[in-house]
Amino acid sequence: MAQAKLLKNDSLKGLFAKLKASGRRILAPRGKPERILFEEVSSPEGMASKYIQTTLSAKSAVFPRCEELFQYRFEGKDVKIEDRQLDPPPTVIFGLRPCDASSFAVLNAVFSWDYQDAFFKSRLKNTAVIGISCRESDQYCFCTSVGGGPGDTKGSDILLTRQDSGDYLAEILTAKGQELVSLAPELFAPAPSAEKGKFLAQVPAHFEVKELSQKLPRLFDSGIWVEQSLRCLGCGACAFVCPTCVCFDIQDEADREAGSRLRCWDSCGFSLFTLHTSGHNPRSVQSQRWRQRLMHKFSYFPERLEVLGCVGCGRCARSCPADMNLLEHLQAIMEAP
Amino acid sequence: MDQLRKKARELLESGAVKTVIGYGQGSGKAVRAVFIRQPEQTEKLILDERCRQNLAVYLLKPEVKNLGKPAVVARLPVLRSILQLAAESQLADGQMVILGISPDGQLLDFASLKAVADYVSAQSLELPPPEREQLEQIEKKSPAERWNFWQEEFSRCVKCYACRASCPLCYCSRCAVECNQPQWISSASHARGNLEWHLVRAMHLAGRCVNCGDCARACPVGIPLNLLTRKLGEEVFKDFGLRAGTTPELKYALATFRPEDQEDFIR
Amino acid sequence: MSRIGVFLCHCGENIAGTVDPGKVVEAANRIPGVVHSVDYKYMCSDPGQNLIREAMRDKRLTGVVVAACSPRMHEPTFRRVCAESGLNPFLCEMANVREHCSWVHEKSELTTAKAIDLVRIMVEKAKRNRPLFPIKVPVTKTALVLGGGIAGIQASLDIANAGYKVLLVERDPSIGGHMAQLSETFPTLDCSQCILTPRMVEVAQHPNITLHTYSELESVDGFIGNFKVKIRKKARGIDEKLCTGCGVCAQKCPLKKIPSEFNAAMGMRTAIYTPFPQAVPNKPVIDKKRCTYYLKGKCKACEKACPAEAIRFDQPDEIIEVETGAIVCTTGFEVLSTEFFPEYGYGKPKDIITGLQFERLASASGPTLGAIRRPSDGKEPETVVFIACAGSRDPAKGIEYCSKICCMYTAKHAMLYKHKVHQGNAYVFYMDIRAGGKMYEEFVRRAIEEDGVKYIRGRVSRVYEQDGKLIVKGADTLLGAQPVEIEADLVVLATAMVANSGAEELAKKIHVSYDSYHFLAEAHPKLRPVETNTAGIFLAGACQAPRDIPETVAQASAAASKVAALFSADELSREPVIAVVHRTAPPIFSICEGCFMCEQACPFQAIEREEIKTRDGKLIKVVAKVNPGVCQGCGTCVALCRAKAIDLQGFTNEQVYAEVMAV
Amino acid sequence: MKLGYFPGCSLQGSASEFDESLQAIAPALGLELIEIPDWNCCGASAAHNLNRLLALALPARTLALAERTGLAEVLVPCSACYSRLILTRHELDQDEGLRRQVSEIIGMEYQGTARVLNILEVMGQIFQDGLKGKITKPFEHPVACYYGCLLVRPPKVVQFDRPEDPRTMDELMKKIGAKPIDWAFKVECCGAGFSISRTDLVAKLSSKILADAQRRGAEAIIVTCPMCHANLDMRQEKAEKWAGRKYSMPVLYLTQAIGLALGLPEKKLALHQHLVPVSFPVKAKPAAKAKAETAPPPAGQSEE
Amino acid sequence: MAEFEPKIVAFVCNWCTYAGADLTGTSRIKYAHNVRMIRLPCTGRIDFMLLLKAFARGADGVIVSGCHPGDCHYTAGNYHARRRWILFRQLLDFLGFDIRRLHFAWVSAAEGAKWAETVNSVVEEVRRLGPFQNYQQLARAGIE
Repeated sequence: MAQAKLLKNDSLKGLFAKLKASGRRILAPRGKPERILFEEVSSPEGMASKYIQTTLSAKSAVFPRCEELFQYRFEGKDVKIEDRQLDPPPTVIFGLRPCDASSFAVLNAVFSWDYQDAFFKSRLKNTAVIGISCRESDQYCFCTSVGGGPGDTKGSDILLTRQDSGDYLAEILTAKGQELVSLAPELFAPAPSAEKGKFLAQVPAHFEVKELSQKLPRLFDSGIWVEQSLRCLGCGACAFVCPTCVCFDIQDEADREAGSRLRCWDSCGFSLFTLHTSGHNPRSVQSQRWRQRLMHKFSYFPERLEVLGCVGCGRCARSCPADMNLLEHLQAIMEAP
Repeated sequence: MDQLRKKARELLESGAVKTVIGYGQGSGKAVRAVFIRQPEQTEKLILDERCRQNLAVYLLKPEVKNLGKPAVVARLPVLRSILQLAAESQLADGQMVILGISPDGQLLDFASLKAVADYVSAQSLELPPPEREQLEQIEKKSPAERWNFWQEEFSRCVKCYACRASCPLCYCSRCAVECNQPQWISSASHARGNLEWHLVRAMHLAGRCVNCGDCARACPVGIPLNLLTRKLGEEVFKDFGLRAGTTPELKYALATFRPEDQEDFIR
Repeated sequence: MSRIGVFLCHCGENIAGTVDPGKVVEAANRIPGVVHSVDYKYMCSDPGQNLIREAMRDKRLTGVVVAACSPRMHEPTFRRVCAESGLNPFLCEMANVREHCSWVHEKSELTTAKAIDLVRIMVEKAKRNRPLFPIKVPVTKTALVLGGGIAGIQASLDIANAGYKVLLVERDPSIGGHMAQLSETFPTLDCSQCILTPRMVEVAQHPNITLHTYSELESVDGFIGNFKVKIRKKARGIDEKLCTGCGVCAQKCPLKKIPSEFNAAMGMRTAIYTPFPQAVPNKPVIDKKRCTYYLKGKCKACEKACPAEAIRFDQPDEIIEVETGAIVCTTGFEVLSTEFFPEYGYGKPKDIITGLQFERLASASGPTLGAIRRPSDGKEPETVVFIACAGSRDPAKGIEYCSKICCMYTAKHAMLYKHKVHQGNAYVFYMDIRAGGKMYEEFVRRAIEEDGVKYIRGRVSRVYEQDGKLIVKGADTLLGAQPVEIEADLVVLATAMVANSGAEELAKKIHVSYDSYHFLAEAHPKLRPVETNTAGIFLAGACQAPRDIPETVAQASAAASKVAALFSADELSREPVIAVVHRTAPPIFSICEGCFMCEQACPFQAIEREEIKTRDGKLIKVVAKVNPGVCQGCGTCVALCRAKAIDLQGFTNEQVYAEVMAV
Repeated sequence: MKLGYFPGCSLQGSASEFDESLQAIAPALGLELIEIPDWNCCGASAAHNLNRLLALALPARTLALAERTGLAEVLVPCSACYSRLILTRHELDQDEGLRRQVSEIIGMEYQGTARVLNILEVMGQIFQDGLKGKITKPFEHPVACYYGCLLVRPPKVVQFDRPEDPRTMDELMKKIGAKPIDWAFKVECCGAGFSISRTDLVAKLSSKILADAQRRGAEAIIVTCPMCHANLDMRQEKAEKWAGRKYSMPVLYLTQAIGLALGLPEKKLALHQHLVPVSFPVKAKPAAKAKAETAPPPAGQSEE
Repeated sequence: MAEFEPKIVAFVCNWCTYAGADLTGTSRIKYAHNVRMIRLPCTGRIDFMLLLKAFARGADGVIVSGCHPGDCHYTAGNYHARRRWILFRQLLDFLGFDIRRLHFAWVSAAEGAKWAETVNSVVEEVRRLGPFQNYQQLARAGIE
């Protein structure tokens, strides 16, 4: 069903305008080199261009970092709950890298595993993705090792590949993509001479992920975890920049008249994450938490959800204050006895 | 660099220390903290302009303590952090060997924390002009502009607590933000939660922060939150004549007072 | 789930006058956790208290909130009611809807709403109260009495007679205070020496009383029952044990012309002197600022003359450390000197003297052996003008209060003068005569009617010297503000009674607050006049406000009874409002990180270090620990602790947080 | 020393000798007086009895003019003017609204920067270092320094010397060789404004002052206020009649006494304008003091 | 529109200002309704986070008052508090808080009138400043 079209660079402005007109919210990457984030835009001006990857993923579009589940009101001695109607704004995420695009599938695997998370699903349904394939990559990228690739179409509704001319090869991949195109068909010309492979970054594959998943359980009690995590400071940066981390914590914030129940991101990197009321903490030291992070993404996820918990975007390595390079550590695990 | 490596090797070979905490090659052009335990690995130690991270944060980490007595590479900020930790009874003489590095890269030897204190006090601890300029830039703004500036910055905070984790002086096992009876600071990363967190963090570091800048470097979304602790550090010096990390004895601004402290706002 | 009872008091009309009780009770009932809410006209009365007892029994209350007056007033009352009915007293809170609401706002919806808010704040606090039990603290059964005037003497004797040890500390070389300086005392005109000296001797000989004269308080630490006191025993220059008090040294001392403090500069004394003949202890003291030996290293006449070789020039000051359980402050007063009055010549004219100086002239043991003589030329004055309210009741001079005793001693002075100089003229310029004590008014009438003292109702605007006479310019307001001019030989100013010059410094040492005139502040003017806000420290006499001898003695006995009550029990139970450091089960043991900043901040050094070890003695961590006996419950450490590892019982973080949230 | 100078109406009228003597001694003392251009009457005692705003506006206008011409300090010799100016400055300092209101009335901005000095303060500063050299003819007479009631009151506002027993003028007199006597009427009222309406009162009050000065051996009374001079000098005759005794007590302005000490001729100091001739008993031994009391009345003085 | 009635929270020390407020009561001095007082043993006990909670709870202005320096019943509580407020105020100002909403005072047990005057003047000033929008808008901001 994928159709190849040509989208001129300067027709992006028109496309954005049409999307805006259709009542859709547009999120696109903006900001200075060391901090590029997805922000709501109405036109392509000011959109970041020369960057490998955004600092934070677009996860917050579908799984916000602080989401209100419902509100409640105290009337004297009893409580009245007011549910939220779920009408998330239709959104188009423009400029998503293929690895991020594929991350939505991982999130969806969790949020519709046994319990169908209405909040997540309603947001995902209203979200369309116009991805841009990667022309460059850096030492932290390893999407090819985990089933992805610089031009991978998984998760994108339309995947653009920038040609040397500045125009884009637009692959219309899904019905949603088709729907977007139908908003401004005149902007999508046939693209006989547009190519793709030539413009993609070269991301060498470093390890065989299946092998990794099998090997990890054997290393549970290995000393490699302490060795690797000596310099880890135990913050939550890797979890919160990661497109596929799904853990959250429920908080109630109330005063005497009313309150609301909030779902907020949480990270297994914190000691508080596993602290029992009794004071016992099954994962009391950082090496155990580091092990948990890798086991969860590369062993438990595939084992339970048949999907890998990592898309190889490399953000955790880029943002880590202690330079915990995930790729390097995974390779070390592969070589470990 | 060679002086350091030679000293590190001697310490390891003589068994005086079990591990040397220093800087080594990281991914790409970056440097990272390394924990050398074998004498021959001391070749990995690097010492150049990129070596900024405050290694004092590792002196309190359980796993590093389990490695045995450490030696730690320490430029001026790290030295001051060690002194402040000693003042707050978290470190004591003899628990570690301090490999002091002078501003021009020479290896300094310190017999005791007192010696470190004398060395530090001899240094000019005034804020370098560019750092003072950063503060003035914000102070010049009107209150409304300052409020918007900080609201804009804090709106990006995801409460990952990298700022807390990277700071050697944030060693509380149960941080105030984790206290939910009562919930002093809301743990959600909405606007109020973020403001309260950064306000409490700054106040808890007032008169203790040595202005090493690691918290700002650690923040994944680049919030300049070291300006908050730097501003309070300057206020503590201006109003109370105290500077953090200059002595192993406790001289905490908020735990002491002078009857003649000046103020102009109490009726 | 907490079961709180809310009890709203009408306080007659004080609360009900501006707050709608019905609305408050009804609103209180709707607060989650409140199971009982009633109001009554006088909650502190017996029927009111019974209401609480019954409610506690019937509704099995776990907490009580009484919305009435200030907790500073009736918290003890209602907490006792709860204790009697088996509820821990610290589960009872008071909402101040009177002083902070009904009395300060007009009757309106807003006032009732505010009362409801105040009740809700206290309900939220009460819900988070925990039962607390008084802390038992040992009591050192020794009392420290500061000041050896009549107040100090009386207090010391009463405490000693109750069987407890007393340490009496007096700044001057002898006890006796200002009373010893008086000639006769109103209203009975019995001579002060005759009624005071026996008491002074009794103090000196009382087995339970240790007397330290020529000594000052150096510092006070600790708290009620456990004061650690340092006394500086100033070097007298003589060895008290050897000295027999024969007085030869004073006779031989070449310096005869030093104005005697005891005689208020009406007489002279030597460099080595005993202040007055009946001094207790009757041991001399060397005035280091005037003695030639100390100034130029020569003379030593007294050393040569002393039969008992008791002179010790190089005697050092001595610091005595002692533990006391209570402190009674009887430091007395001073009178304004004549320099204070520009309109009376800035103290230059010699024949304008103060009441105290007149006392010394009139005193049989005084420099003139009781004869009224003019300090300038020693002649007997034919006309004496007494000026009442000199400095007192004068806002322009910053002294607004009435000094209470001047009317009485002025009448006495006039009477004494007329007794000694029958044909002399005595005028008294007065504003109002205040003679409220027993036999006081009769005494003043006698001065006027029998002794012919001429009272002129009006103030004196100026007094100046002219040809050896003192021209007194005043007005007689009873004759239509007629200007009056009297040529007097002697003018006696009944100057204002003011606090001791060292009062402020002393108050700071013993942590007692004082008013703008530096008189020490009592805990409550009507209900607790002899106590202070600092537990274990009591007041008596003129250090608290101008006072005559009968009242001073009464207060001294009152303070003594308070001390006796405090010492009656071996252990003192103290309010359990103290700080406590977090403790929990292993593996955490405590969230305190051992930074010990609380230790540095604590004004009472109440925080100690505790080592937590495993069973086999391996040190796990060193954490802070609060000494319950020392902690006063100020809470500075609680606000300072970053990890929130220390909390204050009675004002826990959770409670105060809840209060803020209930606003 | 450069000062603004506000003579006031009396120094231009009935008390011209105060002004003349001041101008005479000024150059010798290195004192440069710049008269405030277009100064107006200070309202003296009449104004503040009738209308508060008028009483404030008049002095305020003069001070505003001084500020405009850049005069930081203004010398006001006459005690009455000094009292009005310093009270106005004080009140307008306390009340911003009033200051703006008065500024509107006088049509000029009154900031309140100019400081008001009286003759004693200025002479005190000049004589700080004694000016020993300048005193050619020391004024060796016992004198009674009479401050009058306005120079030192109200103490909270004026804050000058001791309100009941001032000493500045006494110190000054010592410095020009005079011997100030210690007497009790330094700040007693001379009858002030009643000079015309109730001369009987003035006679009584002035007489008391003159009597005390004479009893203590003073050979002259030194004043700084035209009103005091008028009552003590012009009404001395009435005072003598009231008391039934002779005073013939010369009354000199401070500036005239200083002038004499500086050796300036009497004419230049306008001593001739006084009603009581300025003459002193011939120099004799101290015993002369008693004689001074019964000195024969100088010629030309009619005996009533 | 009815005049804006600011909500003021006051943290007061039990020995001086609370007693001072009692005196205001016994002397029947009337003052504005808007203040709600919270009694604490000493100003030393007042944690800066309490002030944040008060603002978060909707206070438009906060008063902190205790014993004059030197009069503290616990000798030093107010000295510690003063240092804390000097720094806290600097930080709030640096963050762009409107520090005119935060008032500090020393009110002794004898200054009943001063308490009433302090409350009235703070209420007037905060009334002029209007509701504390900056902080109240925070309550909902950042929640999806």
